[in-house]
Amino acid sequence: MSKLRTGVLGVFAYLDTATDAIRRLKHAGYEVTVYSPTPRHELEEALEVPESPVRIFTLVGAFTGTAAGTALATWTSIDWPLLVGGKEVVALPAFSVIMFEVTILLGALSTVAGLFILGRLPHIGPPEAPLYHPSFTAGNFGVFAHAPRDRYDQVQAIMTEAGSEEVLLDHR
Amino acid sequence: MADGMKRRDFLKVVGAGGVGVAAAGCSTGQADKLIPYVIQPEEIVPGVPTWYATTCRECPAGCGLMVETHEGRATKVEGTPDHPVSHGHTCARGQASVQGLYHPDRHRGPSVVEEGVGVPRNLSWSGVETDLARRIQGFRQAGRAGEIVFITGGYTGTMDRLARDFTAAVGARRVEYAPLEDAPRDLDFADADLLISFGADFLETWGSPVDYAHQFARMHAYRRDAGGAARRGRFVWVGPHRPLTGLSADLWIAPRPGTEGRIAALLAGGGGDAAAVAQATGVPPQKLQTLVEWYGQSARRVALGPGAALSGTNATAVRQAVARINGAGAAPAAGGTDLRALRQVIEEMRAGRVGMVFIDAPDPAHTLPGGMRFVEALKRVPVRVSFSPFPDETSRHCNYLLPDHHFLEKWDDYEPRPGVSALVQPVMRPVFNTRQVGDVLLALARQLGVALPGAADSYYDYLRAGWAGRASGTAWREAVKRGGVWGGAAVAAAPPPVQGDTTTAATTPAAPQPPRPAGPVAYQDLSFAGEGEFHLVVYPSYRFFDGRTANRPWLLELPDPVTKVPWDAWVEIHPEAARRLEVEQGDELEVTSRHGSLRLRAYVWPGVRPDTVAIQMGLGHEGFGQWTEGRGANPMRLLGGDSDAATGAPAYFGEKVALRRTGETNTRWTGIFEQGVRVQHDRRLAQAVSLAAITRADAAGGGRIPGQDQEIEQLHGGGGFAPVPTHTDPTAFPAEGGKFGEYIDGEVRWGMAVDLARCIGCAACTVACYAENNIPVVGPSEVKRGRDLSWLRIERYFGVTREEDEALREEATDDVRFLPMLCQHCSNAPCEPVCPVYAAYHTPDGLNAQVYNRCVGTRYCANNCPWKVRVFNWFTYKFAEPLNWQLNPDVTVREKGVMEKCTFCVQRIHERERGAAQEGRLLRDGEVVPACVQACPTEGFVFGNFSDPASALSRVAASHRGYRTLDEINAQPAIVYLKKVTLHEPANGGHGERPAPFGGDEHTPQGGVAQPAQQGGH
Amino acid sequence: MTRVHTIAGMALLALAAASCNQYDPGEGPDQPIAFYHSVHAGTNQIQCMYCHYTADRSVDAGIPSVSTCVGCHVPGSGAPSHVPAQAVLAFPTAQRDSVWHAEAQKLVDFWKRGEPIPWVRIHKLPEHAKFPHFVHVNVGLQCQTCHGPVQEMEKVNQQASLRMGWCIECHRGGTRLSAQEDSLVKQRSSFIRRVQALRAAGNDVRGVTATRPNQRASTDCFVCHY
Amino acid sequence: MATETETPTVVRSTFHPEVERYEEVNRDADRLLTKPGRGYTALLALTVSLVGLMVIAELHNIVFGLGMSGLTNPVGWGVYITTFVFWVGIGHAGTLISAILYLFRAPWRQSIYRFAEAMTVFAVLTAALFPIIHIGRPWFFYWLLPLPSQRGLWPNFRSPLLWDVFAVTTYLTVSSVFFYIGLIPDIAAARDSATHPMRKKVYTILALGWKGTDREWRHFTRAYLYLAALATPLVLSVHSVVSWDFAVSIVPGWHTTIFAPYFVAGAILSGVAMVVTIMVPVHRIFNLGKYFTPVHYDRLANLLILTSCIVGYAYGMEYFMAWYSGELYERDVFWDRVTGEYWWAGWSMITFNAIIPQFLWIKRVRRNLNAFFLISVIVNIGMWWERFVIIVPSLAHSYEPWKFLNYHLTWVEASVLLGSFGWFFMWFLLFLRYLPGLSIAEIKEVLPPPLKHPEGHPATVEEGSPTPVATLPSGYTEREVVV
Repeated sequence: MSKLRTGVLGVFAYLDTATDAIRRLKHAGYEVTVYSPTPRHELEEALEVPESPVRIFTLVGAFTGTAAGTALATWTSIDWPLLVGGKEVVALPAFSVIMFEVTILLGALSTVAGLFILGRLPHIGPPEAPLYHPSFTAGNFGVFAHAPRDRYDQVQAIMTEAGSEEVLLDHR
Repeated sequence: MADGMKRRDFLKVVGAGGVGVAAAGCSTGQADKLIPYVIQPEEIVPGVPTWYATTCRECPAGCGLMVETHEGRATKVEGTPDHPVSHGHTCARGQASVQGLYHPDRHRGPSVVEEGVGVPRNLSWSGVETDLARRIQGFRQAGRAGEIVFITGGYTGTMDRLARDFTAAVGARRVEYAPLEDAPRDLDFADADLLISFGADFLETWGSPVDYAHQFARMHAYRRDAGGAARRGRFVWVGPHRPLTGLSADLWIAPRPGTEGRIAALLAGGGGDAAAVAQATGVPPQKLQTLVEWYGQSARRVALGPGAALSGTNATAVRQAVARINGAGAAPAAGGTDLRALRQVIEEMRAGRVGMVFIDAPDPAHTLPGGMRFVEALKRVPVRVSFSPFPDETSRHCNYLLPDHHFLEKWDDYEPRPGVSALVQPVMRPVFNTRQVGDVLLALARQLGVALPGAADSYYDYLRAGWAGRASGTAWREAVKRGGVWGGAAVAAAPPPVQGDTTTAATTPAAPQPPRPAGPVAYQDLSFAGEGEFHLVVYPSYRFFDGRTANRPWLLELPDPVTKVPWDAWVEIHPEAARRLEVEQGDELEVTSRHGSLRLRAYVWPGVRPDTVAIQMGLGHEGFGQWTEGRGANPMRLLGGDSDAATGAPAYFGEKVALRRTGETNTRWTGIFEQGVRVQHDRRLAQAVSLAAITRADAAGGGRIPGQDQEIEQLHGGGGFAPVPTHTDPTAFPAEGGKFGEYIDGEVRWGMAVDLARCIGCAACTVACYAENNIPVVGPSEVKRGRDLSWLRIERYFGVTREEDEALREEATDDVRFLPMLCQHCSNAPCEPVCPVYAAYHTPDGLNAQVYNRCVGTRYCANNCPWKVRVFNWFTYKFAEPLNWQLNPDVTVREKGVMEKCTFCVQRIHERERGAAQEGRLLRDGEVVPACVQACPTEGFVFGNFSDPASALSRVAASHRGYRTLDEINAQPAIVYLKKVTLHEPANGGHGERPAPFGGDEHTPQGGVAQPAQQGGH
Repeated sequence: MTRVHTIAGMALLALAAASCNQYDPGEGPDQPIAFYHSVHAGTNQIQCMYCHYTADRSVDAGIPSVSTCVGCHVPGSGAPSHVPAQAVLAFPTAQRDSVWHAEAQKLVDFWKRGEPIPWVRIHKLPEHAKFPHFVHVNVGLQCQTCHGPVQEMEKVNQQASLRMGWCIECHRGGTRLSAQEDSLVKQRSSFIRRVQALRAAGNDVRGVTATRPNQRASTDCFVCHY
Repeated sequence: MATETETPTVVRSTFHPEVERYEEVNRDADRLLTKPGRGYTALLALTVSLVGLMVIAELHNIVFGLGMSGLTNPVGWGVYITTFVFWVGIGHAGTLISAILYLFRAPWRQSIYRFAEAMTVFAVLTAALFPIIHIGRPWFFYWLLPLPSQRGLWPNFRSPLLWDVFAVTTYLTVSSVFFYIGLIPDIAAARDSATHPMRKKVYTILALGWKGTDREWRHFTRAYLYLAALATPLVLSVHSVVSWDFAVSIVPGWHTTIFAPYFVAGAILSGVAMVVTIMVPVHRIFNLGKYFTPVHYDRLANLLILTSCIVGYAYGMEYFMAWYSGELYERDVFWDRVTGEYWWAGWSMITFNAIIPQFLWIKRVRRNLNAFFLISVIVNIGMWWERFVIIVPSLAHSYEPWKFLNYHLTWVEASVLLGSFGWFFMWFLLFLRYLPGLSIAEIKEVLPPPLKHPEGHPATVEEGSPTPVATLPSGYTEREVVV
């Protein structure tokens, strides 16, 4: 389900006030989007987010890599068999290096893919939350409550109560 | 390989276009054209080589040659099979003769240098001939025909007749100058038990080197006769220093210079007072004792000599003594060059009493002793005609340059020895606008209107007429096919051998040992002149002879077989003397005699007496072309031109010289560069075994190809370390886990056996390899960087184990091991798996392949090759036009950035395989002959198929002498070496500290065998 | 940065794929004489080997010498008494103005001048690839299999790519040959014969049969590159 | 130790006590990106000209052939491969600090890892040049890649060189990715503070629209963790593979089982040394004392001492085995290393790498930036010589005595060597100027969060478990911080 595209943004100078606001808002049944200059567990706890599924991408990618590496080395060796140094044509000890490297390569690339897909990067089209403030990459925390216009007053009240420095309303 | 591509088409152009196009110097602009013949010569099939028989004239030996020609261009020479002189083999000089043919320095055509002008003016041949004829006529009308002198080389047969008749008819005088050509070429010592050489370097230049090397191998190499008994003749070298031939000797007797004859006299006199002789000659008594013992034990003994190095003013005396040993009573007939006659002519020239001189002799200005001051005399002669094909010291001072054909371009005949009339036939059209001397003389005679017996329009007709008695019609055609007539009827028909061809009465094998004339031999020592403290030995060069072949790039790049110094000359000096003079290897020395002085770098080694220095002839040219300019110095400058009192033969021995250190020392870029090392650093590369030990081992029977029945542990698949069943001999191929695609059982497994007991280190194989495989010459500075591209090198180790200093002890020269080192074509080749692009891999028939066009040049294979036989193309090397005409069209020319190495001459393998396939049969054993195997005069190589147990290779390799180099690293080489066989217990034969391949027999002490190795020096 | 890499990788792959694409024979070059193979090999049914006389004996197929040409075009040119200077075109006296007549006249002029004809080269392998014609001819392959229907060509062009892949394809038995060629090759190919011989001798030759069951000739690198 | 007890209101980080607020980090990071001085331009010009020199030299190699180098038979590898191994080694420290220390949650990594990681990427970028430079026919380099072609030919996967190709390309890719991912939030920060329109545009694109939302952070942190987890074995494998280029061969002096760990330790030694070599000037010029604290230098010193000891042990073990095995060829080679033509290189390698770093045990030395800098430079030189000594004398003195022949470098090789440094520092200087050198977001992780009520959270009491407000950066236990 997609979040409401309207709402109220509260700018917080302190972590504890921000977490406080989050709790209150969730308690009041609002969905929130939180901006923070650095990842904080307090926020995650307040938001009660589940574990990120990026690891699935990593796992799948890595195993694909192993398979691909093995297949490449083995098939090419058999396709045109050439004897070198009296070694086996399918020389697994030698191929293990290739397998390993391709494992890491695909594992890493698919992890990044996972990040981009799940994290909605790069951001194209309408933002998740319509309001943003540059200070969020510096020192401030932002809490955006997704709310219909008629509930702005209540939300604003919660924000101020929680100790927001500044509250911005989304009027468009 | 862009160059390559161009070249092949270029060959097509030249080939198909006929040499007419070629001589014009075809530009690569025509590369994309196909130029057909105008008229198709029936004997030529484009793409298929045509072979012509001819006779080598690089030295007086006169070996029979088969010349391979591609589309009308000679590319390679090989020995004519069953030829009485070459036995199907060649020497390094012979192999390099094609480079003489295509030498870029050759005169392009006849030219005349006008007085005062200096620059030669090119003329037409008719023009030059008319001019000359006019001048000759002038002299004759003035009644001064006697002032015309014709200096000829060692003419024999037809040329000799023509020269004689011509000079007679014109009224001119003829002088013969043929240095180093008076040695006997018909000796037979193949079955001798004892061979004693008095400075006769018969493996290099003396007499008939290829024939003698062939005989020497049969006489000296370890072999088992019909009865299975081990046989091996002994060889004693007498002389003040050890050239290549001397290094093959089992015993080195180095008498005080000048007293060598006493040794001969002692033996000839049947022992005599050995003690006194030892006293007089300064030879350690026990050495002399050994010699006398051996002499007594030997049923058939042959003495050779004296060689040029020992020819002093008393040469005849020595020769007489030698003849006595051989059982000939009377003094042998004198002959060859009579320096006295020549000296007289030179005096007349100097006195201005010679008006005209024709010179067709080996560069007198360079090869005549400096004391004779030939050049300044020559300058006094108004008309100086040179026939030399090359610009050289002599032609430099001549004003008429009438370049002769190279012998591969001309018709001629030659008498290498009595009973052999060899034919020289042109194998291709002349490369340049040259004309052979015979034709010039005939033309002159025509123009002068003098009648010559049997005169003809061309020298060819003249020759044919002369041969009418011997061979005509089909017989002639047969003779041309064979390259001459010999044996049987031919001998009867052959004219008597020309004077000067045989100086020593040869003993034939059949003849029983004649009774030795009793009584001591009269002999007087040679007295040395000059006030230096060192006796000077000037000896002919294996590579350059007297200097006549010194401009061949292959021979210059080939390191000297003894000193391993390429591209340079040196003066050999004993370590003791060097220590005294505080000279180190490569320091510059000034050598001064009564007649001149020169500067050379010191080569410090124990193969020369402490009171003697040795200098090789051949280098120190002025005006012998781009590659010899300013290389080394010419030792002839130090000689005075004395001659043998009895025969007038040139005396090269008898001068004393003083040495002075100039202060120039050896650096990486100046001075001489000695390739390789002198000792094996404990590596077991060149191994030896004592005669007694190997005799016992062979008597015990058995024998197997090295590596069989050995189990080795190796990481096997994923399964960890497991004992791998016998993949350890060359026959076990392909290995387990490799049987994919074309790698199937029972395939051919190419391999080679190399008999160190036969290798004399002459490096004919190396030059043959250059010729066959288009190996470029990299030049002196690159060689010093170690970048020579030789696929096959001869390593020369003094038989001592570790420290380089040990090679400075005299006994080190008693056990010298020559080791031909080439790609070992290992089953488990270390070079292959490391190549990222499969440029190095193993073929189903067991070759270690290098695919040039796949190579990207990581050089990992070369790093990983324990034998270091892979060479890298650091640049794209140029073949100076027209030397590139010699390139073998069957072999790719490599470009920069590509690795290359020995291929076992795969192009020959494929050629034969295709031939066999066309006939619907398999290859016969011995059908494929790589270039090195073909060239080897001692037949030390055996090439063949290991997977056929009946093949000659399998049989030879299964010898008790068989071993493989660096076997401990389990690379499974396909080259099996057979140990050198020494009389004494080898100083480090099987390298005691390691187990010998067959139970270490060879280390059991020997009784009753003399052990020169243990005996001190002087 | 990842993008750069993936893009570069794709580009390389595309490049490689491009190298596998079809070969376009294109137009053949103009020759010094407009020699019509269609007339000689086609209409007049002259065997290829009459002119390319060494194709079954040599690595090179051979280019006919001028004497071969005039042998037909100039009467008596073979006779020893013949003087090239007086060479005249043999036939036909009719249609002196026809184009090919003029071309044939060029030939006679070459003959008179005693010059070779500088034919433009069409089929050319790099020097590091050795191709023995005679082996392929004697094994039963038709010239047309590689050179195309020359007997129908007025201007010859290079029909086959002569790329390594093209050679390998046929050696591995991938290329379709005419039934007759195929049977001949099966009997004559030294490779097939050798494998059969070895199998007969009781050797393990499964390597070949398993990897390329209908392989015709060796694909060992060293057979062509040395 | 729990600092909040003394001063509950002003909370300070154990690692960056002088940094009080989040915004400070942004300001300092932006300071690096501001207009550079003359010195910078001069340095950049110098590096670029060195690159030019390299190009000229390499053209000689391509046009005339590798003969322009001093290489020969038997010494087929020389300065080029030496420098290749050297740069690959340099790269390792970056990944060690950014990935391995991340997994170990070593909080002192935050402020330096960006420099280290940039160093990694550029070092590998430099190293990647050399396989191409050193081969005889560089224009065919693509034959080493497994690309389909009409020939139907593939590379030989049994060749260590091919392992190398895979290892290095993988390493380059992964470390670049890792580098960029870590940069995204900081580029966003730079974007938000950028004033120059051009910069703003570029950063906007590079930041991929990063806003620091909870969703982004949530996936980002995990992805970063897994990348680190993948990069860790990779970094250890890469230099092992490089070492196998030698160990898998049979050349005496190369064919050794200890090579993999030995090379990895050497790589980290040289890499950490290079980090210090770079840190100290940056520290001085931009005066980053707040971020590069003595703690950091101590930790780096520890790493240097440790790896230097490992390397020293490896040296000793090599010689011991050469003697103890009684293997003739092995003995000769190692004897040649310390007595042969390159004896001085052999000895300098032992001194510079195994002995000199031991001075870092002394506090006064490692706390003295100049001394530390000097030592790090010496170690770098020593490590270059180590690779040279391993490669050249072994080849010059292997099985075949006839081919005992040494190698002498030429101006072409020297130029390429210099050029490689130019190339590396050129990239690094550009990085300093255009990308955030301090990892803004991650430094904040080790800073105390801004709190209104440090002592507690009245509002959340009834919400069940109250969040303990710590001075400690989230994710770290107390013990770790105090270390």
